[in-house]
Amino acid sequence: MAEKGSTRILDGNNAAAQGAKLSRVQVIAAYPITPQSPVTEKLSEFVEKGELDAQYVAVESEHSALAVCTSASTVGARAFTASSSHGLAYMHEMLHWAAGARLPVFLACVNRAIGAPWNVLNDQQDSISQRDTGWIQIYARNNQEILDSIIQAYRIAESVYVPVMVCYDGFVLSHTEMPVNLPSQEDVDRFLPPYKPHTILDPANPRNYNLVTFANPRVNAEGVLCHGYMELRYLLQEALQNSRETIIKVGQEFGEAFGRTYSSTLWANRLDDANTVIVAMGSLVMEATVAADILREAGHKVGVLGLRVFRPFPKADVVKALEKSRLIVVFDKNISYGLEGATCSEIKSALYGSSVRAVIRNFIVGLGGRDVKARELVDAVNRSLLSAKEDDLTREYPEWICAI
Amino acid sequence: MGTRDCQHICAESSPAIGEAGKTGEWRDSFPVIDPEKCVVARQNKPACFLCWLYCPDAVITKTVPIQIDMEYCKGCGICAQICPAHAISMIREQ
Amino acid sequence: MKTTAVNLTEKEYALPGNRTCPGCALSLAYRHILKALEGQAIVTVPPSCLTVLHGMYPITSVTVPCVNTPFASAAASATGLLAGLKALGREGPTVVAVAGDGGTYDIGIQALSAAAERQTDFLYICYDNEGYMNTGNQRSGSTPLGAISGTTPVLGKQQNPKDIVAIMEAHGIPYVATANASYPLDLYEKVKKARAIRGTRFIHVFSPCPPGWSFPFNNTISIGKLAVEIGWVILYEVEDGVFRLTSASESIAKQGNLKPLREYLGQQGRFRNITEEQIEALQRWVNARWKRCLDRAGN
Amino acid sequence: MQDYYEIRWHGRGGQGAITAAKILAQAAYLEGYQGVTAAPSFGAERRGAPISASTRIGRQTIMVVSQIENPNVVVVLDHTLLKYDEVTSGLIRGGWLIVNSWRHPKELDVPGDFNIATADATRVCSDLGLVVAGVTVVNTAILGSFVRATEAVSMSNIEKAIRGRFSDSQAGINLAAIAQTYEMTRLERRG
Repeated sequence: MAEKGSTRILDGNNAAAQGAKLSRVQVIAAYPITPQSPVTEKLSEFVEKGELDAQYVAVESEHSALAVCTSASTVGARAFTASSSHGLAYMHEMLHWAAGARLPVFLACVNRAIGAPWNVLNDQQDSISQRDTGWIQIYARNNQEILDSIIQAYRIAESVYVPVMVCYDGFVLSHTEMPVNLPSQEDVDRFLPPYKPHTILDPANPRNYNLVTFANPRVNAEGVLCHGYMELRYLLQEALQNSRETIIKVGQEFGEAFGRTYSSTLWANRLDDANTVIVAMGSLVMEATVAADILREAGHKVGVLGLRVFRPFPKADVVKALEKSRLIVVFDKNISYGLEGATCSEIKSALYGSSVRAVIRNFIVGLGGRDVKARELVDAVNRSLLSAKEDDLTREYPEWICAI
Repeated sequence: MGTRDCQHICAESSPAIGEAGKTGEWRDSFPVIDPEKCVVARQNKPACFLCWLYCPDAVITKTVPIQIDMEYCKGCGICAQICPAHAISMIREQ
Repeated sequence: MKTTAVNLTEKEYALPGNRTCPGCALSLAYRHILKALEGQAIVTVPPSCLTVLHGMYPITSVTVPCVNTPFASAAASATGLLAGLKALGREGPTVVAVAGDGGTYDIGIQALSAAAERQTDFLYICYDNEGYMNTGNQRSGSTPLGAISGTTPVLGKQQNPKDIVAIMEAHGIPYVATANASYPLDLYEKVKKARAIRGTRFIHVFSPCPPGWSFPFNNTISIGKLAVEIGWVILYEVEDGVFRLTSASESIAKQGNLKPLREYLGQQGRFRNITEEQIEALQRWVNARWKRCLDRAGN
Repeated sequence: MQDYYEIRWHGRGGQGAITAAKILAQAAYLEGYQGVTAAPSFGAERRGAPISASTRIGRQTIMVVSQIENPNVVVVLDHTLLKYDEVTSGLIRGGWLIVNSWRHPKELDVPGDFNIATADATRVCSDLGLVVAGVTVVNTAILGSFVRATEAVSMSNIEKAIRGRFSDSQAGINLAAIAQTYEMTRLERRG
């Protein structure tokens, strides 16, 4: 199906704001932080101009931003927030709360490094640090995916009652303009039905949400055995486990409605005959395809695997995509200190017990806005090709592409 | 049988009396109303009701005569202290 | 018609058999707060003794809808409830945040101040038991000078509490008031009045805590009354900038002098180590505040 | 016309280099290039301090997100910036250095095997009253020199991009500035 709607040249933040607007968000609460601020500015402009019928709450902190969103979501409003870096870290408690309360709020994470020392530029340490909060995490490669993912995110979140975070690289995408197709409001309205909350806030039918919960199950006043804390945690895990199916279904339906299909949790580039696979996330996936092209010209069978969905981690999809690989080179814009890049750990974990017996190399790149050039990725892969031996499947620690 | 039957996807609670159980069991002493002294009992009509007003646990009825729900009365003794007619005494539980 | 114990509604929204300690002033105050709201409220609560009162999943002791929220976020949660209700065209129930002194003076003040600055249309009730009683009595920004607590275990607290009501008044909000669980009808009237006002309304409710302050639980009411008689608690309201003493504080201002502080301190184990110097300092603090209030009231 | 351009803009905070980078991306998209990107130099921007921006133009979707190392074109909004080595750094052989300057390209004394174009955009804009908050805004005017030198986009698509961005009266002045700068641009081919 051909693309519909109109194409404009937008930066990532504007694409995010347009995505929120098209999703008809009803409550917006956000606190400015570089490089996310233009998202909140644009949305407040939409509201003040009357182009978006939403409540815009200019909160005093990120913690409050998400508290506003969770409570608004409990009432039944579609809620939107956006943050970066320290702001996301400051939200940490509320991130857990939103997921634990099973509220389908949305967060645009404009990926930025975290201090100390201060740094406003891009890496993915902020969102990776939040991977265990129970949120679905989707990473966009370009500005079109930012917009498309937001619209899909509300469908996903409101189907499985799990909050969704769409992450995109600060400045590299947030402040870089590129062509973005804007679907029509009518088409989005058809695709995204109104939010139906599972919560009830009505004095005539009083319910109390998220009281202290015992370790063990407890019988309610009617004699029905209700969950203990652990059963509620299981349900959240189950929801994320099962959400893969919803994510793919929503992505397919999005394709049918708008002509851009998101039918996988992954982005695969020239994987069919590749025995060497570059793994990356976010905008780096684009740069990695340039590197793969260079390596192909040099005679290496190189492909790229981009992780679109990081939580739930698509283990089975990853194993299948890496089936033919003999060398996997994972580039991480984050570091789990004392171990390695987070995506590398996830890839290794996914491959455990599979038939894939590939050498895995991990490179930490691009922290704090350090530019990552295709030729550097090429160099790293070339070095890995030289060291790729059966008896040297993995290294204890990753290699850093920096000047130390 | 598991806990799925409750159909909650988050911790959603509904109101009921006695959430903490029979809180009357917490008492070390219990209130006794002397109808000879209680203004409501003596006047045999709605009056005073200060014990009802000040009870933290809403276990005293606003009726003629006044009644105390001993299943849930925690025995704090506020009613005995507040009663202007000194009609309520606290008796130690056996 | 003046509200009395005789004509006050029988309907209860806080049910018997809840989890609070015997003689809990919060439990008493909350009964009357909900009566004044006639149950037509959506409540949001950060962790506190009120969370305990509300019960444990899947049963709650309260017949009003409630959204629990992390410690720092009571006022932000209330803001979200309002924004959600407004977005859905469901304006009607009063949005009420109820937090303790820890959740108000300390960790919650940032969100509260911001919500007030935004003139958020909600009622904020701080019940003040002068410490983190839910976690076993640690000092808060409201704990009095000289009081022993879990984190001032030997010397007692070395500072006076901050005047949260004055802080809230400085936000230029339409209604602030102080109340006291020992004066439930005064509290009831203030909540009822606040319910009808639009914008941010703030009510401070003094709530003696028998285990935390170490006094017999049948003395909750008398301790609360004594707190007014010695001037530690001053009952007043400021409506659109107009200051008015109410209830017992109004009578004391008209008829008599404050009782000496010593009588109040002597009834509570938490002041067992207080020094003469501290008592004098505390008395000076009380006297100065009482004089300010008398001046404002035009006495 | 080439299939792929990497253009780096150098200016001072407030001169509008980023806006120019975006207008060019828009015009190129209208020209039929499917891949365009426009980005500021990342980080804090302060008025008067040297800044850069970039535009990439390609027949296909742009996959490169790293910073430009070897531009085909470098546009300099303020010739005083030529004293910084990074301004011409990496500019490819046969590429274009486009400078807002009253000097002839030969008089600029810039070594290298690239072509040079100059025009006195400041005078044009100052005459037309293109002054915002005390700063003569030359960012759009220099697009005239860009088109003249590179022929990467047509004047009509520059006009469409300008009209899409500015009010009618503002667009008129900007287009007049672009047209005048186009005419007065002096070219020196040496690549």
